[in-house]
Amino acid sequence: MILYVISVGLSVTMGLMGFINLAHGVFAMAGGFILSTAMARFGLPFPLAVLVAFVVVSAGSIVLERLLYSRLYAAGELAQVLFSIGLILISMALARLVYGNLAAPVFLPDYLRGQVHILGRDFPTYRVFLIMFSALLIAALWFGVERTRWGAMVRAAVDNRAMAQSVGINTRQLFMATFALGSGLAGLGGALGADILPVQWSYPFEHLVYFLIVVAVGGLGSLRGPFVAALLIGVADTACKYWIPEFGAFLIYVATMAILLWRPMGLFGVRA
Amino acid sequence: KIGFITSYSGLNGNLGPYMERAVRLYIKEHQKELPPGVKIELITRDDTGPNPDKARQLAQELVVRDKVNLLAGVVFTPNALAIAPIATEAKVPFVIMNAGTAVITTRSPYIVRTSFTLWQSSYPLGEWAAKKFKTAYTLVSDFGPGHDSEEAFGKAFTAGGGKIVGAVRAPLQNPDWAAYMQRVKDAKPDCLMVFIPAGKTATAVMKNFADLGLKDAGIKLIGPGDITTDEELPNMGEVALGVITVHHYSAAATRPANKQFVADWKKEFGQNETPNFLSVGSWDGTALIFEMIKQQKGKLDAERSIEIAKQWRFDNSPRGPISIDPETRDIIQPEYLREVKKEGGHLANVEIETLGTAVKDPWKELQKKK
Amino acid sequence: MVASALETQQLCKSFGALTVADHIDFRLAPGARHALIGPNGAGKTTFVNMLTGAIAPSSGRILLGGEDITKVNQAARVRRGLGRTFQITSLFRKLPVLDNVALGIAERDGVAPRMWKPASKHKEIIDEAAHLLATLGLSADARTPVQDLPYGRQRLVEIAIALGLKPGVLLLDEPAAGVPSQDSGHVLDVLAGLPPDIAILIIEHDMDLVFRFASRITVLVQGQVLVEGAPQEIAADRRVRDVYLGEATHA
Amino acid sequence: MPDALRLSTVRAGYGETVILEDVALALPERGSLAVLGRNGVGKTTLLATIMGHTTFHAGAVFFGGRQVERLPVYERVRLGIGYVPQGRDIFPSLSVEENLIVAARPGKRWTLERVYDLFPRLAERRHHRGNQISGGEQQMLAIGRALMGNPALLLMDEPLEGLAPIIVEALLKSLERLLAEDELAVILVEQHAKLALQVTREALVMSRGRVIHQGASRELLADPERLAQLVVAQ
Amino acid sequence: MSGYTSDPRIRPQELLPWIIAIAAFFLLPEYLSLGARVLVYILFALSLDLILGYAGIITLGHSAFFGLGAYTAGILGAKYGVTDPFLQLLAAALAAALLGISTGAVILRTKALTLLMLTLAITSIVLEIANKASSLTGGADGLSGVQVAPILGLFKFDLFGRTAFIYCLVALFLGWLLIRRLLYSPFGAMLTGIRENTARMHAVGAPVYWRLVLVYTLSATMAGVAGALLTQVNQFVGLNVLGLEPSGDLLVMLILGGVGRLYGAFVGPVVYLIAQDYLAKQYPEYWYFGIGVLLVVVVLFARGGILGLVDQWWQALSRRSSSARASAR
Ligand SMILES: Nc1ncnc2c1ncn2[C@@H]1O[C@H](COP(=O)(O)OP(=O)(O)OP(=O)(O)O)[C@@H](O)[C@H]1O
Ligand SMILES: Nc1ncnc2c1ncn2[C@@H]1O[C@H](COP(=O)(O)OP(=O)(O)OP(=O)(O)O)[C@@H](O)[C@H]1O
Ligand SMILES: [Mg+2]
Ligand SMILES: [Mg+2]
Repeated sequence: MILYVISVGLSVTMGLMGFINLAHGVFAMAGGFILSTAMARFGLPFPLAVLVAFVVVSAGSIVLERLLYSRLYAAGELAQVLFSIGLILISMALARLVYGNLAAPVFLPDYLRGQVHILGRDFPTYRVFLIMFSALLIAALWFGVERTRWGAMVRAAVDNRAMAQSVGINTRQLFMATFALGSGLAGLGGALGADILPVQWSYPFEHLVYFLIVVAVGGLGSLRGPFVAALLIGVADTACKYWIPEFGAFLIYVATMAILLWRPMGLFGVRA
Repeated sequence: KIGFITSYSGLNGNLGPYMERAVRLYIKEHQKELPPGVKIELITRDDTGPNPDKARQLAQELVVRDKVNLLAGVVFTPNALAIAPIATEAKVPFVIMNAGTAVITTRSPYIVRTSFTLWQSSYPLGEWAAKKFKTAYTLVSDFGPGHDSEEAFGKAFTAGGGKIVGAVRAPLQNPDWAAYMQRVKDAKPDCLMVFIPAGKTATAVMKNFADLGLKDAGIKLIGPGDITTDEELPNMGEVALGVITVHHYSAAATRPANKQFVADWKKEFGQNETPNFLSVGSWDGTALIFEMIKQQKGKLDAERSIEIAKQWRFDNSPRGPISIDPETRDIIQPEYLREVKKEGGHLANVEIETLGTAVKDPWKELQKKK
Repeated sequence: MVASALETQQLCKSFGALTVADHIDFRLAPGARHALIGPNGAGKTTFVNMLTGAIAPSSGRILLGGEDITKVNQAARVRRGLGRTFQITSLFRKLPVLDNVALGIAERDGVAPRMWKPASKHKEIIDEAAHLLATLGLSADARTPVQDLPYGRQRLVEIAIALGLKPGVLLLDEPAAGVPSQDSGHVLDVLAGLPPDIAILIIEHDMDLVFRFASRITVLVQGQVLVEGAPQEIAADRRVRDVYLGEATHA
Repeated sequence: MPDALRLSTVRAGYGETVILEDVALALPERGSLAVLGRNGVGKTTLLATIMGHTTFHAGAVFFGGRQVERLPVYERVRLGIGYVPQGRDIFPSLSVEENLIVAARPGKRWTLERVYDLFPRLAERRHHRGNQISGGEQQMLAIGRALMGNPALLLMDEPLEGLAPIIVEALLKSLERLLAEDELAVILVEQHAKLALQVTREALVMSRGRVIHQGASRELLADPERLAQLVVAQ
Repeated sequence: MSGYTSDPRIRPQELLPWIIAIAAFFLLPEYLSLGARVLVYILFALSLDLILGYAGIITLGHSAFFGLGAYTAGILGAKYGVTDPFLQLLAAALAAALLGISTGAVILRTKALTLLMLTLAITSIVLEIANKASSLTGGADGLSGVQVAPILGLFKFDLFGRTAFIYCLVALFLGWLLIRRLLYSPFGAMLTGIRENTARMHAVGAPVYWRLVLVYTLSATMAGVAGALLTQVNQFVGLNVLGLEPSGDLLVMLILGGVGRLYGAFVGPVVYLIAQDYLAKQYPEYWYFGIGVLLVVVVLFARGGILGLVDQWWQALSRRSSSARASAR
């Protein structure tokens, strides 16, 4: 269920900017590792470490954007796919070199452990916290992107880059900032999720499918979409695993197919 | 010349190095015991995960081009199965150092296994659990070894008078365990038997187990040793305390042979590194290979080598005395009951009881009876 | 002979609350030279899109040669002889001009699904395409990729594709847009030279062209037919002047 | 009076391909220039070069006294150039109103209200997405969008295409008024030579990437034969 | 390439791959088993190029057909005693075609990311079925003991992979002939039309959707044959023939070689698989770093894949030589 925090970042880069960034998990992984390092090596408290993960990942992504990504905005989707797969492979090798084979250990502070009692059932505190946190995040982002001029400018730049410049938009700077935001969110998600989805060098590949599903089902170009999709898939998945565990593995794919056939643009998609 | 095939890349690429390191360590320490003039050349190959066609291609090349005298290694069952015909056709002994599905050794007369079968740990676990608990729930990954483990445990547990109140198979790639845990919690068994492939998924399971309050509800988490591999314990933290597993190897075992092994390992690869059951399988496998070489004075003949293997006993294994079953070419080894405890500030699988000193593969035993 | 080449009965379309086609009854006579004019956003393109099947009407019927084609899909309508050009040029940009036309001809002839004989050996298709290009003065560009042509010539390719389909009814959405006024005469000549049994419906804001070409004009305003009549009547109509032509009539 | 825009011996094109050869022109402040010529002679390329969308090979472009040919596109816009591209290039996923808002630059003359006044149709369609309006409405939006930047120089590439005669009339009228009242210079590329000549002071005819004639619009308007000769010349 | 203005005759350089393959057979006898693998992947990549490069259908689910073909051949050989290699191929082709037509008919109305996810979902579901139906497929342990009779009763699959190599080479050659023919035909031109401008294709009366289903099915059939070949060469089938990974690998190989060029499907797998094989032998734990760098470099410096780069060089070269000629005059 953590998937949506991570996927929100993806819906910024992929949905909003239209870059097929399969390497999104790389940024999430980086977030996780940074969190782990910050806590274990430098003894930072959890909230601060999460913040550090966000900041460092965005900063790092700016470098990557300038050096590599920015050359590929205009390239076709196939080139983007190939490029981001290449990036995944490189980052996996590097992560393995630096962090070794094992998952990075992450321990939550005590106030986030345990269960809370809601409506006569026990829910793990941390999950409840995550859901609330991401709902807030989405609300803030949604306001930022769909309700402000900034959001419209990003969408304009994606629709038609040359024309966006012709109305005075500095697309280069805009894309850089947006990309940094998207990646930073991925890093944030990776850090927050590290307890549930352990961060290891193979991370970017393992969860790729889930990210894609969430974004596709949610719909490109929409921020609410991935949130709702992640929640929906998360709940449906959990429910089905609970009631009919025999079909656990099929469910997510069958559900994806059903939703996409019903609404080919995704739940809230504006762009195909 | 040994052709060594294992998995270095892909989702389970972390497993290969545990095996290769053990082999290299053994060779390094025992090099001098070899007959004069004999040198071991280890040719390592990456099969990239459960990827039988790649494994087969590699084995073929090792045999045809590199002309290896022995094949060894292999994490995954399908890869071992795909290589088996090549071992047969090319008459090359094939020492399996991990892949644990019971049937493998029946697929080629040239296969010897020095690792384990899942039945070997899950069956005794079932027998033991039947004495302690009335009801059990099983949760396994939905693939071959998982099915083996579920079946072995179930057979032994019910034979011992226990009752399986529920069984569930989770997809191999499953990021979230909350739903399963809730299901288990609602079924209120005395214990939960879990088998999932070694690695970080196990950590996720542990955390979910604790987060959903199963531990507090008095459900005991048990399983074959894969769920609390020694290298993962630090990541699990407190939540793993008290988990009971049955396995043939624990890095925390106090046998002198093991202490030596672990110490050498740490010296060679760093203080934070611990060997695990893959390492031990490979270590002992290499010991077997050395035995073959020594007895034949460096000139390996396939049939002879297999004969030697069938007679092989090794009392000084880090896991205790082991031998090869001459009938099945499979390993006979002790199985231990372990509990996760804190030792010197670190979590460890502490052996609390030896369930059997020479456990044969129960599956093959059952097959024979039929 | 059937009474009308193309006909709509009570055709309606709305996008949400916005009604863009409001019970349109329209008849295109066989061999007609008919123009559809109206203010921006009156619903002309939408109307043509419904005729061709690119969008589905909310209600009403469309008849082609007397047969109801309301539910027939776009491609099948083309095969029944309904051709069109696009208001915004829609071509195979990277392909040579000849291929652009040949693809259409091959579809018409049913050659397109053939998988064995090389396309370039289908001489009948290529010859026909080349001939068509010659009549439009595009011969020299036959092997040039469309995207390298200036916009005006692209418009001609657009028309060439439509003609290659040998339609019985041809719908032209602003065919002369972007063509300089000096050259729009050429487009007009081409259209005038078409076989008289093809019924043509043209949408155009260039009144010179409309009044020279059309023998009948329909004025559409806010999804409704305001008037229909001969060019002189339309030019003289007060209401048409008010909503569309303005004072400086170019007729 | 300084020139609003001056080009001297400009060579530009797309990549290696050179389209414009030695183009020079000067446009005074509040001046207006019609650019005529057949299809493919480089009219669009000329405007695109002033905006900075082409590959610049040689020469210089001055705008309001500043040399701008090396500036990025958006900087030129911020200096006060507005652009109505051929083919409209509306942002399809933005609403009509958003299309206008993203282009807004500070300045007193043009606001949402004034654009809506000029094209009441756009106000009615303000919540439609860019790809949900008719061709003519898109054209109006493209013009409105350029005005929202409060430009000192407006480049218009066939802005009348697809507009109903009555709208054309209104637009030309307000253009004349703009030129008269506002501090605005205009370059107008148009296929309908007559209309273009009526509203502009100067005219320029291009052929194969070169300027082959430059003079007062009135003269050409008065001499249709010469006009036809120039424009057809290729 | 393809279309009404192109020359369908086989040019001399098009024979190059075959010359290289035959040379490899004699010069590199120790690498034939890798060679056979490469050939199988080329055939698989060709089938993908047909739909991706020519019809513009992007898919991450092509392994569904490959895998189905592989399992069909495998199950027939292991469980039903159908050991004739040609029969196995035929059955695999049929099964894949059937799956192609039935899934294609459902999903081909969608495009882009949606289509991508649908195809991915399909192969994942097929993978899950193969995993669950372990009595038939062997589940995660794989299907071993696949019997394949000698080809034409004469050529047995040997340990050195000679038979396998020639067998795959012949299959690939036939597949190539077929696809090449198809691409140069009006049908191929029509596919290009759909890729370039689908709306336009509708407007000239083409039943686009059915045409896509048709070409998808053809491609699926070919992928099925490739899968069956892999089974026959290995006499084993594992779950790794299904799911995201083989599809993704294939896509990478094809893009690496160059999409929509026919020969990109040759170059890509050769470069990718050989690079992988070589690097993995040198650096088993980190070889994918090298592959990653390769991909990034190709994207940055060779749009259109390796063949795209070759094209650019070729053009630059011929431009220079022609200008040299011009100045000499
Ligand atoms: N997809 C859509 N969703 C909502 N409204 C639409 C859509 N398409 C068109 N409209 C509206 O329908 C009206 C009619 O559009 P149409 O394109 O048919 O006009 P038109 O008569 O062709 O105008 P023009 O002469 O400017 O091309 C317009 O006001 C437009 O805003
Ligand atoms: N992006 C491009 N790349 C390469 N060449 C181009 C490009 N755009 C236009 N051209 C070429 O540049 C030349 C001039 O084109 P341009 O669009 O400037 O002409 P134009 O005078 O505006 O014509 P029109 O009246 O059709 O709009 C043409 O020959 C055209 O083929
Ligand atoms: Mg219109
Ligand atoms: Mg132009």
